[in-house]
Amino acid sequence: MHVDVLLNNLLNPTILFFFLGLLVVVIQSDLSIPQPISRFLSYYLLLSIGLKGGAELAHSGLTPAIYQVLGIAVLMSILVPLYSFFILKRRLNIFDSAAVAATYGSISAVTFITAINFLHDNNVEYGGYMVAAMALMEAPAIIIGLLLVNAYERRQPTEEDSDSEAYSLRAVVREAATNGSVVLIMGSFLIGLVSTPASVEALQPFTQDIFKGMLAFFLLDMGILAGRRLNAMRTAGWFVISFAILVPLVNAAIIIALAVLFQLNKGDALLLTVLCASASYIAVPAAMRISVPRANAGLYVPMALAITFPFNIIVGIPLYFYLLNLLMP
Amino acid sequence: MHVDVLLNNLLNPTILFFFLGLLVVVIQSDLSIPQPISRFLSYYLLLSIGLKGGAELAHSGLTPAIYQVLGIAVLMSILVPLYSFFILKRRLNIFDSAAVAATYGSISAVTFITAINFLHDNNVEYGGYMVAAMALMEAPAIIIGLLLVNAYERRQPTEEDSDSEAYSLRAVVREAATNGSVVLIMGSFLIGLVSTPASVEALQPFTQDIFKGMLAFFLLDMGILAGRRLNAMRTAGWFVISFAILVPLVNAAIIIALAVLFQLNKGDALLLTVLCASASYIAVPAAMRISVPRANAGLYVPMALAITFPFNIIVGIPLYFYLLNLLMP
Amino acid sequence: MHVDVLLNNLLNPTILFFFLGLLVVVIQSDLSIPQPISRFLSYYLLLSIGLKGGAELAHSGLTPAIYQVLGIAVLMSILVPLYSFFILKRRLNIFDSAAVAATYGSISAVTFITAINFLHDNNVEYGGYMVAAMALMEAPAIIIGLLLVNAYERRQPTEEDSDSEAYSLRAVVREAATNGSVVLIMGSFLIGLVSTPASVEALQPFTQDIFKGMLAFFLLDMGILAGRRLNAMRTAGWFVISFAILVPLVNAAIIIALAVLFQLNKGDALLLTVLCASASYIAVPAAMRISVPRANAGLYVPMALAITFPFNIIVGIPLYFYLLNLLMP
Amino acid sequence: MQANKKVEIIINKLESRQVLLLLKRQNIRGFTFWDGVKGQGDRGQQDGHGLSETFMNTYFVIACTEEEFARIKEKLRNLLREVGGVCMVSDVEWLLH
Amino acid sequence: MQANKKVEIIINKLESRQVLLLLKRQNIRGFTFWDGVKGQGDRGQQDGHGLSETFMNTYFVIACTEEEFARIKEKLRNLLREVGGVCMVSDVEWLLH
Amino acid sequence: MQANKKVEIIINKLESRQVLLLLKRQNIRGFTFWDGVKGQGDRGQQDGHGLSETFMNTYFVIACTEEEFARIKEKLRNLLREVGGVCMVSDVEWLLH
Ligand SMILES: Nc1ncnc2c1ncn2[C@@H]1O[C@H](COP(=O)(O)O)[C@@H](O)[C@H]1O
Ligand SMILES: Nc1ncnc2c1ncn2[C@@H]1O[C@H](COP(=O)(O)O)[C@@H](O)[C@H]1O
Ligand SMILES: Nc1ncnc2c1ncn2[C@@H]1O[C@H](COP(=O)(O)O)[C@@H](O)[C@H]1O
Ligand code: NA
Ligand code: NA
Ligand code: NA
Repeated sequence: MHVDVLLNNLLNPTILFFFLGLLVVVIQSDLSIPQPISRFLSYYLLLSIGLKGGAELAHSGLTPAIYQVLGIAVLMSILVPLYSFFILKRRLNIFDSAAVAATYGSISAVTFITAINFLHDNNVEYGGYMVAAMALMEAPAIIIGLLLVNAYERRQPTEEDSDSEAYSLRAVVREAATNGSVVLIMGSFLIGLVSTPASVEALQPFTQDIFKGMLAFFLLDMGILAGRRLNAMRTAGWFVISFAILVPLVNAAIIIALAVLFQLNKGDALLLTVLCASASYIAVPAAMRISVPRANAGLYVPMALAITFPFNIIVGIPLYFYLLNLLMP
Repeated sequence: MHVDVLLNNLLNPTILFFFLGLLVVVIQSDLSIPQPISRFLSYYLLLSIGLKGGAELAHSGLTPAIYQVLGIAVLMSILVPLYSFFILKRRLNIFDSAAVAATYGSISAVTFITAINFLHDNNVEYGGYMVAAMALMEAPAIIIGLLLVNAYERRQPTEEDSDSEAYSLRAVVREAATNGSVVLIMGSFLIGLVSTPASVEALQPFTQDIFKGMLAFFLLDMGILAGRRLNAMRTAGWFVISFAILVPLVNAAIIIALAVLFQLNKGDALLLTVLCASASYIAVPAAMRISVPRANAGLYVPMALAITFPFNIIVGIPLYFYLLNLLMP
Repeated sequence: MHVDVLLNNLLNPTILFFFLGLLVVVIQSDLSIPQPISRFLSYYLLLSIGLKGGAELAHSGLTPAIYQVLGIAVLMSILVPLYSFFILKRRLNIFDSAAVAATYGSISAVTFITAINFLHDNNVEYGGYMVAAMALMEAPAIIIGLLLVNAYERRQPTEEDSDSEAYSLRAVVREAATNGSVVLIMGSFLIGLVSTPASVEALQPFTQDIFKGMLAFFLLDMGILAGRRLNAMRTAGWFVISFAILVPLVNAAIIIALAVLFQLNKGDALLLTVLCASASYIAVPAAMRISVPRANAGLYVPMALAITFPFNIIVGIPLYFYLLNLLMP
Repeated sequence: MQANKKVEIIINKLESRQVLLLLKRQNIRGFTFWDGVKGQGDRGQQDGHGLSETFMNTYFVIACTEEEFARIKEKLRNLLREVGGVCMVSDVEWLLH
Repeated sequence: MQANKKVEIIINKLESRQVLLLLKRQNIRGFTFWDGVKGQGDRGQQDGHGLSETFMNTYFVIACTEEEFARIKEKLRNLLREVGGVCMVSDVEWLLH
Repeated sequence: MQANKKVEIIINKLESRQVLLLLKRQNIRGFTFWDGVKGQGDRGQQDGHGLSETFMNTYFVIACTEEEFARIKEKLRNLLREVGGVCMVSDVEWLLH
């Protein structure tokens, strides 16, 4: 079955469009999705997933199991950047270590959405509250990252700081919490939660029927983006490349173990695994550029976008699913 | 029932996305819909509504009642700017008075579309020719506005005018009649009118099925825009703010009275009310910047977009509908 | 029946939106589709058509008849630029002659897609491999065009050429083969070919249901583009204008004759006719600007976009279809 | 290299049509411009947002001879006086080719 | 025509907010800027791609008096030192209107 | 502040790749550019419309030393001669940071 799941994933047009995007870069084609379209597609996906999650939670209601999942989610988004930082610090400077740690502690919404699509293809249920779990996991790692920099690199506040928002914890928390992706998915989630079921259903031709197609189109774009960033990884050493694959695997293993321990629902378990295994290339870079400008965005963005993201959607998701199936009867 | 209709409107995701847009601005999130996407969404809505209106008129045919509605529409779009101007002139300069008068005499297509969506949610029929009414109401107010400026502020034509199109009535009429929104909705209307029913129906998955979703997405954007313009209103006095709420109410009251008098169809009556109560923030600013450049766009655009528009889609539409239901059995 | 087919085509909203686009330019309306949206719509159409073609070929399998069609396609894309060049050379300089020849030897994907839509409206089947035929016809003409320039205008390679990619056959072949449109439609075609039928079907609400609507919207944009380029044709002589109508007719006649001779399937025959009769305004200009910069893009783009394209979608497609019906019982 | 004037004009997008007209009438045949420009000036903030082009600027760059600039100077001044915007003039050298 | 300084700043889009803040605090009321700017500098390539604004620049053009420039000069230098970017200063003449 | 040359190049978008290549080969490591630029010149109007990038320009701004400019000058001239476009050079002061 192992190979089957992986192969099935590979023969899915959604994933194949991602490969097409990579190919576009390899053959240096001039195909490129205009930035406003990328934004439109990503906003569409966040809105659709958020709305669906909220509507489902309205339907199912809050249960103790939900708090458990949310608790694990937040805990992991605090622990992952901490342990990552101390691994990274051996090879990278403090700024880069903190930024990469925040990157891997936080999550990738696109990976999450791809995993939801995967569950859908495999007819596995998941809880709408997983959207909330996703949103909750975005910010803590960013804050941890900043605290680590401040702890290790105490800077003298100077007179000029009055003009600069940098290094202020308040600014960073605000940046993390008001990040567009978070606001859109959480806003849509709340809208789904309070709206009448009939009115949410009336949006389904937009939010659900064309969803897979929009995702396929978007993954084409993600393939191009990942391909372009991959070029930046050519000069990176084996350390960062192995980090970008091994740490997600370790995080996934931890969550799979916890899922078995706490008897999580299989769909939720996969999504939680994917969240922990994923790395942020939207919210974190935006926050880090402002809070830790001395960290090298040319390092942490490609790690997340060009290595961890493809690894997760191509190999990771089916692999984690296979393991969960193996361990959770 | 009053509160029910209002509440139902408030719990509609479409309207909630508008609130989410306002929230985005309040919390200073970086979420922002790229301008090409705003344009795409608004063009999509105009095209869909135009096409549907035309196809429905082709189906129903022209009746005397239609001329009645169109007559009222045009008449109001001439009277409203006239009486508004004389109210405004007490507090504002001639240029601003004329521009604001034109703004409130003209209409907002997005408010109109939101009202159509409201009728749809409440299973109320309306005539396809209302699209024509909308298009007819766009230009007259702009022309009146310009005539008022010319009447009160006779300027000496100078030699340099050869290079400038400003202040020329011909230029303004052309500007008003060739405004993109008008051309698109009227063009689509005519296409809907002459096309074979089967061929219009073949477009429905695009023009109708995903309509509500696209509208919701667009209202998110409108919320952001309105929120941003709202900041500009902070320094505006109580005069303009009350004008922006009271004049729409007065206009609505007049139309509701006329609707009862002429026994209009309820759906048509609501749409006509909404058109008169709405204020333009697309066509009029574009025309005014060119024809009355000395008017302050930072005044009339926020009034229409940040006060009257939200007022109408949140409170106005359900309120007018409630009143119409009360008065037209 | 002749007039019927033509009229039916003219009363199709898709074609009427093209006319609306032309009208927009004539009345100098400010309606304009932002460039990212044009790109999005064209990419959407290519992706959808490619995917469908691939899935259909996967279903039908390869047959000898397919090789026949592909053979004719490639042959024509070599012959057309050759004979066109020698006609053009009588009036135009070498550079322009070669560029125009390449333009008419290559194909227009949008015309092709419009023809597919036409077949769909008339319930005529066609083979999915026609997408491959289209892709195969893109490049040869570009290469022929460049070879012709090199043959007639042997240039001395200079030292500075090291910084310039111009005039190199390798660069041009790469440019032609990696052109975004080709890569996207061929990539989607291959994805359609290898994906599981169920997974392709899951994309249909996006790739098929809203297809006609997206095409209508896109043709509105094409109308605007064609209208704008038409202005550039005002100064062009009767020679280029008649070339832009007659050469497509001649090419169509040749293919219709071959189709009767080889007993091609009627749908395939129409598409092949349309491909040969169409002229490129995306891939060829991009390649020519780089390979033959001295050719005047203000000549060959308007010819293809403002004359041949409208001619084909308004008159050509129904005409070729009428003739095929007449000659192939 | 040849000495030239570089004229930069920042004006509301809606009025860019009038600048183009002026250049055409004065027979200035080389110019460059781009849209999507934001800014702030006497007429408030142009933030680039909205469905119309009311709050957007266009940026023009025109390299021309002293004589050509003299030709458009007064016309330009009149236009800017009426509709707002700014114009900056500086010296550049033109790389002949 | 009036002699003026033209200040051009190229800075990461994410930091454009800070430049705007600085201008506001120093009471510089006229400026122009646009996004979607790409480039390369000490901090690597900004290619304009991606879903965040991490790899994009903003271009600022500020026409101001010598005195106004003096007011922002040091603040600007501090900002650029911290977050990167470049600033170029030249002389222009301002077409009065 | 340090005296520098400011080189501005306006060229068809399709050829921007060649400018980037030239800068890379000549080891010019700081530059800025943006797309979506329209204009008019000897090769007609570039109106920014269309599905290809045939009718669009790219604007380059390069701050460099006199010596660096000398290095690219002739190469640039050759490129512009072949494919069109313009290049303007002026003096700026670079705000050191
Ligand atoms: N001092 C300045 N420096 C740079 N740009 C300016 C300046 N003043 C005005 N602008 C630009 O010119 C536009 C129109 O100016 P105004 O008509 O004064 O509002 C503004 O939106 C700015 O983009
Ligand atoms: N010498 C230069 N000339 C023009 N633009 C430059 C130069 N150096 C840097 N830039 C621009 O400034 C941005 C930030 O520079 P940096 O902080 O040095 O990476 C770059 O992405 C370029 O767009
Ligand atoms: N005198 C000029 N001033 C400003 N921009 C120019 C000038 N001449 C040409 N350009 C720009 O350079 C581009 C290419 O010029 P050309 O190759 O002469 O057609 C044009 O599309 C304009 O954007
Ligand atoms: Na993670
Ligand atoms: Na009104
Ligand atoms: Na052809």
